[in-house]
Amino acid sequence: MWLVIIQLKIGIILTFFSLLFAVASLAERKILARIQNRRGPNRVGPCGLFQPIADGIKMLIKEDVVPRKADRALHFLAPIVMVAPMVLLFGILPYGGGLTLVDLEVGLLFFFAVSSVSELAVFMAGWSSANKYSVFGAMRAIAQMVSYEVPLVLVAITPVMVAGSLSLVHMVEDQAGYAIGVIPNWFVLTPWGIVGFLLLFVTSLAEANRTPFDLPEGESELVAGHLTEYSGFKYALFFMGEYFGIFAGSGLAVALFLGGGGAPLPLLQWIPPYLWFFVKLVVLVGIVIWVRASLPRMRIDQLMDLCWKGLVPLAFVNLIAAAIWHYSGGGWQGWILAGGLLVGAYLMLNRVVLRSRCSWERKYYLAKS
Amino acid sequence: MTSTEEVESISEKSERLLNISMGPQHPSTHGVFRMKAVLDGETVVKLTPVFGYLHRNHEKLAERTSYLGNMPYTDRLDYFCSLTNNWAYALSVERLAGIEVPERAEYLRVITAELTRLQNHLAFLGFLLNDMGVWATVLIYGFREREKILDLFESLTGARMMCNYMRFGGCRCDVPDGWVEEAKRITDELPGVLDELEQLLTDNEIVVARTQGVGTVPGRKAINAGLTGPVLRASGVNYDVRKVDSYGVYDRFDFSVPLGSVGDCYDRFMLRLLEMRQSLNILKAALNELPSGPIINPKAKNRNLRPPAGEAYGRIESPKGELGFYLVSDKSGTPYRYRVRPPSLVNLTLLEDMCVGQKVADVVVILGSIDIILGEVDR
Amino acid sequence: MNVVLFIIAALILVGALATVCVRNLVYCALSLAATFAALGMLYLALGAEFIGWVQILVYVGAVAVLIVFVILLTAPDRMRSVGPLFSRSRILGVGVSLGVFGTIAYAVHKSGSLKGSLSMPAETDMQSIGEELLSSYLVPLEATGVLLTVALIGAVLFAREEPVEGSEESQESKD
Amino acid sequence: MERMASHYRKSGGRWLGSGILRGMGVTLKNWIGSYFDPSRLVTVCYPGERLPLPENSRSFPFLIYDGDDPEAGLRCVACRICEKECPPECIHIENERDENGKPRKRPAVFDIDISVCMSCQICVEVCPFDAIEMDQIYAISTNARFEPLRLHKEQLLKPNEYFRELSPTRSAAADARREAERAKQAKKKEAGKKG
Amino acid sequence: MLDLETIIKRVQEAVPSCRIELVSNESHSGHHSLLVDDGHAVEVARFLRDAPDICLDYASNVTGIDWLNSTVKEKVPVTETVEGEEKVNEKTVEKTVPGYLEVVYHLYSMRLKQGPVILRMRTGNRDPDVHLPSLTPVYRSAELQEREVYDLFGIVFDGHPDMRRLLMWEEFEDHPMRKDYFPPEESDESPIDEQARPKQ
Repeated sequence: MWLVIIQLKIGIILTFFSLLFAVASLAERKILARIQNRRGPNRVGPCGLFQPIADGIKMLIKEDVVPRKADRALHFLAPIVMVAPMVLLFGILPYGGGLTLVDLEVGLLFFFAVSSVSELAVFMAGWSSANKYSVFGAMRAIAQMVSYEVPLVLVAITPVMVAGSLSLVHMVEDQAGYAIGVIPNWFVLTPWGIVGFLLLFVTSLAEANRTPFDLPEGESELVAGHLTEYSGFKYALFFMGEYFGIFAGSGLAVALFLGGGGAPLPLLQWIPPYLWFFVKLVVLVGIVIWVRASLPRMRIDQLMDLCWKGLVPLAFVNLIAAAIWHYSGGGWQGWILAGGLLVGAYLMLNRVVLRSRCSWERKYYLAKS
Repeated sequence: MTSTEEVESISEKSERLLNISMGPQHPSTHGVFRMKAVLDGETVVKLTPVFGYLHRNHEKLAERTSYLGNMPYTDRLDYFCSLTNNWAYALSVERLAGIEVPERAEYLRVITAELTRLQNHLAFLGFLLNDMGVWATVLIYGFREREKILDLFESLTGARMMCNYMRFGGCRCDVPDGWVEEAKRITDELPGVLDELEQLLTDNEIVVARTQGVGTVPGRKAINAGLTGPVLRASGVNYDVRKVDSYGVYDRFDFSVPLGSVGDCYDRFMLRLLEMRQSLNILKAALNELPSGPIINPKAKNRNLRPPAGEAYGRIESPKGELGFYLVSDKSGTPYRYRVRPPSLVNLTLLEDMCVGQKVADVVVILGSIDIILGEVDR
Repeated sequence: MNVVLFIIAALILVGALATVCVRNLVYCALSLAATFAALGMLYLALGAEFIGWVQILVYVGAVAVLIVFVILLTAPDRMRSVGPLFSRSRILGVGVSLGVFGTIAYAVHKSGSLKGSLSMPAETDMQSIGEELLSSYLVPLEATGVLLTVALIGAVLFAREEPVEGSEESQESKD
Repeated sequence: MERMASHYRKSGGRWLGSGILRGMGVTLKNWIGSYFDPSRLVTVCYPGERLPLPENSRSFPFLIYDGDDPEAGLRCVACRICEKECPPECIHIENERDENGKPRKRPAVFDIDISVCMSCQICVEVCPFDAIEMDQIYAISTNARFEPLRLHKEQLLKPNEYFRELSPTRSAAADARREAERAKQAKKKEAGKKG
Repeated sequence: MLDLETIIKRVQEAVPSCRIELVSNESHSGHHSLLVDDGHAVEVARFLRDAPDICLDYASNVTGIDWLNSTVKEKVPVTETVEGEEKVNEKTVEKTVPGYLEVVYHLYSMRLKQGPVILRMRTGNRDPDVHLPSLTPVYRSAELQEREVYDLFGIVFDGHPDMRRLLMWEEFEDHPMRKDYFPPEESDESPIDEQARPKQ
């Protein structure tokens, strides 16, 4: 009997996320367009709603070109190894309200174990295309993803330390309830929570190779990085893999910091928790698209500097701040101590970066003659 | 030009070097421009630009066409700023044949040239940020404003980019009614847009990190290499042909010439923003004081003009640098020698010196900051 | 339960053999990753969830990627592994492997663990593992921490002397 | 421009990350604005809505005839000035021959190769008889490279009313010029008859 | 404006053995130029750049001009003995002046903001690879423009760091901007072009 329920849940989750993928690919182009003062796709169906279907058919019909010197087996396997782990990640996200698929005791560990497999997929894609540019792109992509896994894990450990368990469902329960009636005690509303959420958001952007970290596909330098030799449905799979990466990253951020299925206000609790989970997820995906439209791309060495000299130290400080918050029992003294520590870290980082930047302050002389 | 001993050091670690060719179909080079780069990992060791993909031998063509017939061809040189090309050509022919230009025509020339400078710099900002990866957001903000200026050109000269508007001794047609008010409205709106662009770009940490300290050019070297325009002024050299030659009626407007201090990509990028503000000053003043009167010198002969034998070199400050026309006439209807001094080509002299030692991603930003256009480079 | 274990064991064997025998360098690396994954599945099948996922995280996520990165950096063109598959001194090879396999088999037989039935180990949860780690096994935990930091610094020093292409990612991933 | 007269000091972003946030504020303003403020949604859905072309925009030349019969009202007198002055030499004219081979002041063949023409409008400028003007047609793609792109006299001929409604001011000026010309001819003819 | 006479005097003091003369120009622009013999061109340029008061530190434009063999009608006083007494009368004689290739440099001073001083160098004849000294060691801005003059006119500049063709592809032999160059026939022209064959 429970097998049927499980099948039903899997069905719901998979249909939801593939629908979200279709809608997100359309929403990306629409939001990008709206930011750029234009309308975005509106020819296929009412205001462009059938565009994802059209894209899907196009990808299916398009001829799948495989370069002659390419390593056929690896070339074929790469997209699969890219997408499969991403789909696994949706299993452990705590939607709440009976929709949570499985409550793994080592939920978070499972999340990182599976998401680190996609680096192998990037290598297989880059290497099998036998194209100088794609090897170059693959090298950069792996360097970036492995480097950004360190801050990602460090930041994810802080809520684990406070909640006391690796299971995501337990973490959501820990964030349930409302302090003084109105404010939900989500982790994001604590000093270390704000910093942790921002760090997690930035590192999950880097993990999914999204702007401002979409260096591997840096059009302006190496055409399409490790995706140069892919076309047709395999390219669509990579595209889907990237989107599932964003959904998984945002899902994790929602679960760890935004209180999973919790309603922001007590009187809104009649809406089932999984709906709240999806609303927050969609809002985060919207912010990802908004970031993509407004930030330029970073150089590979700046990217690494940011990771090792910026995010990892900040993640350690955040860990300490969370510990202080935990042992000071939360409340206003927690705010002062943990908050003070974090603000001090930010000011120190601010001064270090400004001093190293050669001449932030620029003077331009307006010659009269 | 890498010195000889450096060349040896390249060959002996040659197996670790990567030869890549950026362009001519590369998405970020401005037209068909190719660079052969030798990379050691991420840093550029050697970079040789390759020219000639858009070479149409414009100068040979001009030697068999009449003086008036050459005017529409000058639109095709720097196809983003056709009006400044026309003005440079008209200026050098007037200097050759000794033709005066009435007041109103001089003012119309200044107005159209400053409008061209505005739309060229707006497009430049868009392309530079597009190279840095902003997914065309800034490009479309720039083009949104540029469209308004191109509509002004279309209602005045008949075409958006191929205006063919200036004649020897003045301009071809007068301003349609309502044009000056429309131009005033646009020049009053633009400062707001520039503030918005500045807020979006100048303090953006990623833009600053990608451009500061990249592709630095010292002033003295820039002068010797013949750099002109915003690229030269970014290195702090105070040389603007509008102020030096004060051709046309530029001496009547009080505008200042922004100068950079370091001479890197960030300064070149900021210079364009500041220059746009100065152009707006000039435009406001010129549009208010536009005198009435003839728009072309009635005595000037345009159709079969036969200037006296001799030569002349006229130059103006085009948005990309000093654009000059060197004409040699042998009293026949077609010029004996017609030479265009292309600012984009000469500004590329130091491209290799700027790029060696920088990262691959910087080469694209450096090329973008010089703002070249291939119609002018290859002619 | 045994059927699953046999399948996974077969998978591990096939992966290990592939790692050694396949000519193509890249296939070796990937089959090595597959073997690590199969080992992780083995732990999971035996109910040790923590070890299973840590195995996948550390070995498949980091070590395999490290090996792959080394291939990317060093042998962009030498895809084929050089030299004949089986070296000439075949007898020496077989002799050594038989000796090693014999001693291991004898030790396992002596320890008597095979006698009892394959009983499921006591149900362990994260809580107890955590406390165990930080109480009785605290010293080995700290020692490995120090060891990894030293390895990290060593790698960085190595990378510093002669600039390594791409980024200086050659450190051990987290513990 | 109240900035300091001689210096434009670029105040560096003192707070790390504030520049990025301010920049994203601009994109957010454009995103929200595009739903409410028409100036932030500038594109036009082309085939449906079309931007009106300004009056003297130009694409390719066309010949003008007065009245309603193209052959009778043809203004062009085949003086071949435009053929000589056209920079890319894309106009080809052949005079009409009357019975004993003497060229008459009418073009028998008047071809414009619009694949060569760069719509530079010099032919209109140099034509003393206002016989040729610039049209505003731009959707004229064909399926062959050479033949359909050589417009012959019949395809080029359009009535003066079309030109009058295409660009009122220029056609008014042209008509005024022709009126003055015709009046001068008539006065000269009387002076000739009287004198 | 720097007047050319003082410059000529200063140059003759500085570089005594060089031959420098003024070439006048009748057009309204009044841009007269200095003809320098190619033996001492580099020292003259270096002097013009480094002299503190002249300081022509910016070579704006480098151009090549191809002058064909021109026939000059000259009035030559010929003394003929007609019917016994001496009579001197002019007779127009056709004299062909041999053509030459010329390179023109427009020098400006950015520091003193002074107008163009035009330097000309002429080659002896018009055969394919005639040599002239390159001014790139003095003015770096001449580097690409001299390569273009070599590519389109066929003047090889000695001392140029990278003497290659700028615009044409390497295997292209002749030099298109020369007056006696006509493009090869095989270019596929549209019907109109055949009819309107270039008229000269």
